[in-house]
Amino acid sequence: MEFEPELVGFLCKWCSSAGADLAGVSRRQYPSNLVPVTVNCSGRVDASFILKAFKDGADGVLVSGCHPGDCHYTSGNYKAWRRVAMVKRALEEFGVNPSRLRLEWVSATEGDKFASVVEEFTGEIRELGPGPFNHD
Amino acid sequence: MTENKKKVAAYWASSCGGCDVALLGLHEKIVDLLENAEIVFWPAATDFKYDDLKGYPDDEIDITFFNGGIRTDENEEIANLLRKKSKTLVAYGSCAAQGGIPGLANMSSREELLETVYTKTPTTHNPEGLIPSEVSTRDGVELRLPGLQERVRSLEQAVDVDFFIPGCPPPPNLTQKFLGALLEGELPEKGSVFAGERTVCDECDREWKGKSISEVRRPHEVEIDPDVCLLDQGIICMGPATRSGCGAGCPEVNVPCKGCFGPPAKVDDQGTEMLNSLASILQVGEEGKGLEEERNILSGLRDPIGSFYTYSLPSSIFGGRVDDGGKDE
Amino acid sequence: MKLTDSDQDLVAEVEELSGENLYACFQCGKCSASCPFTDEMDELPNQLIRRVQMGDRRVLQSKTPWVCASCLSCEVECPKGNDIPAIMEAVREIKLRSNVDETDLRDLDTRGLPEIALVSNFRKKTG
Amino acid sequence: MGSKPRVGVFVCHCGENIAGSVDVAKLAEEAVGLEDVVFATDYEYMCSDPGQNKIVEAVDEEGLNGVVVAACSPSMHEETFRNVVEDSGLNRYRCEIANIREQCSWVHRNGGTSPTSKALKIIKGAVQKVKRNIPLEPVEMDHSDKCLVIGGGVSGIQAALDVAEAGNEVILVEKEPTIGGHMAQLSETFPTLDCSQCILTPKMVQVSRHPDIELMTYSEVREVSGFVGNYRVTIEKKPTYVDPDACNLCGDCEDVCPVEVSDEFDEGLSTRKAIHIPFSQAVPSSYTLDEDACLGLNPLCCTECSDACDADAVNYDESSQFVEEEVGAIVVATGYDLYPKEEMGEYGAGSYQDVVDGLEFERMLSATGPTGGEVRRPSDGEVPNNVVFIQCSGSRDPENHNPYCSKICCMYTAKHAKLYKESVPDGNAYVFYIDIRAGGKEYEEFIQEVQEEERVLYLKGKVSKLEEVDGSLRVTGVDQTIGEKVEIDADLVVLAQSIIPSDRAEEVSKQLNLNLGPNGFYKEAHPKLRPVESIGGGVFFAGAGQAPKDIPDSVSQGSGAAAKAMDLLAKPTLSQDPQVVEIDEERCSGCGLCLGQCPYGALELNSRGIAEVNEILCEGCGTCVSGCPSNSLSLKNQTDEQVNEVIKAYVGD
Repeated sequence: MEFEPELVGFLCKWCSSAGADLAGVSRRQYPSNLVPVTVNCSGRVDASFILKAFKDGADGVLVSGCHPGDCHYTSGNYKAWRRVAMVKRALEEFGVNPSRLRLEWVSATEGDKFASVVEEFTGEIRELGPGPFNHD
Repeated sequence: MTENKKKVAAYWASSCGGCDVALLGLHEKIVDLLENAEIVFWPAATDFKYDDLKGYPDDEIDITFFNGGIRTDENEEIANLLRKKSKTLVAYGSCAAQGGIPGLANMSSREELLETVYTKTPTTHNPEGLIPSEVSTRDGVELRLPGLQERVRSLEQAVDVDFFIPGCPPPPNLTQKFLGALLEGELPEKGSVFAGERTVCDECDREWKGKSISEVRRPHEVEIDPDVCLLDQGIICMGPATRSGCGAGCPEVNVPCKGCFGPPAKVDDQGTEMLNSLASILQVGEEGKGLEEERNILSGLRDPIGSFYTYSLPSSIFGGRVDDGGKDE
Repeated sequence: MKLTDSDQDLVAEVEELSGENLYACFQCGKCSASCPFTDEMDELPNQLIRRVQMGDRRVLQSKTPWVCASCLSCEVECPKGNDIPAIMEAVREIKLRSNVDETDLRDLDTRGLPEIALVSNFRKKTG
Repeated sequence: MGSKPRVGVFVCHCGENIAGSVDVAKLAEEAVGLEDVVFATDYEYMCSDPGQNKIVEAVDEEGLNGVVVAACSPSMHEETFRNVVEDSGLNRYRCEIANIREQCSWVHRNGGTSPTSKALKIIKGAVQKVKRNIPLEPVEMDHSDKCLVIGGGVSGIQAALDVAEAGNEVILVEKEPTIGGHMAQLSETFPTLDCSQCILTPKMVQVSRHPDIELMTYSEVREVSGFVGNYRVTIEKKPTYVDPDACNLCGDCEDVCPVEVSDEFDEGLSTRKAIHIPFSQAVPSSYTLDEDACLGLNPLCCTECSDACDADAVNYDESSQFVEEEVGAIVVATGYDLYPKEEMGEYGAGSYQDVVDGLEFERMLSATGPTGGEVRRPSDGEVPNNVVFIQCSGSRDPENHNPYCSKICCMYTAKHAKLYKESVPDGNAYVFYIDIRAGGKEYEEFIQEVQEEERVLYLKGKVSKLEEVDGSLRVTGVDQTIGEKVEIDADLVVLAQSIIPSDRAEEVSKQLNLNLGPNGFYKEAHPKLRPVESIGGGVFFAGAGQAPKDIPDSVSQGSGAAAKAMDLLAKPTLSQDPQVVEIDEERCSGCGLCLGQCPYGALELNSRGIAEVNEILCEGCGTCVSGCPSNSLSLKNQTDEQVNEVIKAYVGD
């Protein structure tokens, strides 16, 4: 059977989760591999959430927030940007392909973009194979 | 020797030996201790054999100070043995408590380690490229070495631990505090850490004045202001993510905290918290304007794992280098 | 071009002859965009108007008014309703009225030439 | 949850919207098998009356203390179901929505892994979250009913009048001796050419007479503490040395005063005495003794003004007073200044007398100005025949000056050119411009009228150089339409200097914890949707301090800021979503790293050196929670534990 990646997506409530909702409203189909965790702001995403998701067996992690300048809380997404950069660096050192972690800006009007991001990410991780703690 | 004397043991597993010295660092207090306690096993200071230990009935030892992490089969065997023979087992020092500096070896595989140590270091003279193995034969005699395990673990990751006294090495006052509680019969609940409940910042007089930092600098690159938080001056100081109890001795003398006391009470991964916080406060210019530069600074940091997980890698979320199940790009 | 030395008489003359307010032009360029003959011109119609606004006498040397066929494309499209062909005509008139005779009949080979061509030639080269 | 969790899961079919691709019966069946789930059911429309009743009944009969509704997006019906849960006697936060429609059934109709298994994961996550939710009540707080307006230009005046008209007390603080701001200096206003003072001074009088407006001129805000609804403000009232109630404006003091200094109201084009009134319609209508210019306030040196004052209004012993006020809302209307022409190296850096800026030219055009409304050049008082207006002077020049468009200069330059031509019909007016930006009501028509009727020559291109040659100003520019350089020997040059924020903006932004944008203008909460609000709330922007603005925009924004302030003040109490940050006082070491991460300034260190959160200011983004290195901060009902358990529910098995 083909490898089906398990993906966790941290979506900010105001932009990206609303964007994911819009994808639904427009019935835009995309793979069901990513399960969304809605958080208030992408700035709420702690580096440890990402590492724990991998530790729990995730093959890829998406962090998605409002576009730069559009954060509902003005600047949380910039923190997310830096934390993701830092975690990517750590992942690399730990021997994990940093492409398993992805940061995207998806606004509430970008349903199609959200779907494309999930589609693309799922494909990419399917290519990469199972994550560091998923050896089954 | 009175009957009431507590039976005390100390053991040294994968560590530098500094913790044993730290026990002696009690100075004259050790005399008080000996009035009330009897040393029944302490390879670094007294001539006991493993067989002596094996001969004790279970729970014979009142208290065992175990320092060092679990690196070899021998470490693990004795840890198990001491666990069985001790009423109370204390993970003593950073290595036993979190894995410590030897734990950084978890960023390499066992084979890489042996190869580096026995063939690659500049001071190694090993023309035949011999690498020790668990079993070898010399002159017809079979020689055995304790097995080197794949990973360094903290004591708790191998056996059940009652108390933790962190530090590299633990400062004498914490050991004394523990001994006092022991002798008074007032030990706290199992799992307690004999150190502060907050972070090093609580004991540090330096002040965080800014809102963010705009660069990361190494201590020698800065003329350090003695009143301002080291982090505020761009120096990576682990203080904010490190348990208090040491009295902030390092930052007090312009040396950034390296995190030897391990994570504070609510944190399970010290390194991740610190790298996360550093990313949170790094800001070049107006927020949102220096994103590319910020990313370059963060991804250009030298040795992030070594900096953030100096003492805690084995007990961190990943525990060390992992095998990406997938293909490399 | 030094504007403080500009020829305000030129401005007044063009306005009088054309009956147009040159300052009504705000240089949108639509006249030039709609003109079918700009390839043959040495400056665009809007540039010619600007030169006249500026009182630049060099405008009298320009080819542009002579290429202008008064097709009225520009006038139809002008957002300010300016009669640009009238301005072109005014420039031509001023040039003609300067009374410079540039045609010597003797140099012309008039055989086989339609009469109207001869008249045109006088009109263009004589003023 | 204090008692053992008893969670009920309610799976909605949403007709075929969910049931069409997700096996809803299976979800309900599997949900009952989850730890702590004691009840699960599925129903066609959970949001319908019978559907809602199922929840109420189950809470009652099964003793539920947590409810998960697996249905559409929380943005659709979270409120609905939380109300239902509240009606059934539980705290509204005992309810969580598992979004299995928009983010599952609608998007996974064909192929891939099963939508049902994804829906189950989402439900598992919601169960993990809801059983860790704590009951919360809205955070309520009293507030002051007063409004502080900082800045008495037209925008601040409008804000103050609107707020006061609504019945709230207003304190209007103005640093100058009179309100009116720059608008009071203007001659006429574009595009209607109303006399500026004629339309402004009645409003100024209205302010001074309004029973609910306390006018504090010659005053500055010195200190602000507190937060939205409850600011404590210290205002310094500088001494004017003249009792405004006693002063009868006879002007005798001014006549005898021996000190003459440059008149700032006339932009230095005239002089005034040390004791002066900025202009005759100033409000409050009273004299001010400029202590810097006065011979020292020393009766031994000079007592001319005091001696001359029959009303005994002059008092040399006055000193600064500090007034403390509590206010609920603050309107910041600190306005603008002109970018100094001294910065314009290419245009003589302020060294040529006959190169003036826009405000100086306004004073020349003003009937009450130094030349009585006649355009006369400063150097020799002659009437200028060739006047060059240079637009974008200091604007749209990221390399050397300011990068932005100052917005109002195209219009006021056209007005200047028109007024000049009206004053000197035979004169020539030249305007150099990059673009004409006339995006306002009847603005473009005005520009065209000026060009056409006043015969002003508009030259497209920026002036590169200005130098004095043979007693006139040689202006070197270009006209891009003909692609040729042009030169003009001008008698007077008017620079449409860039608009910059008033020099008070920086201090005010520090006092109120406001953000400034890259050019020093106040940064609004959202550039499009919240243009008059500050990020932190409770502080509102009016006028050109937020961005360059003309009069109608400044007045509109003044009213807008007033409306926002009134909206806040009208509430009996301020309430806030209670899902805010909480601090573990036993753990926080006061390292301070969180403080700067909060965009709202909701965090500060208390007297014990421990972080404290202001629940009114906290918006609950949780950025600081993730940025706290000791995990001493948590976000109520979105704790680290909750997120980690949701993750486990998704990928751990």
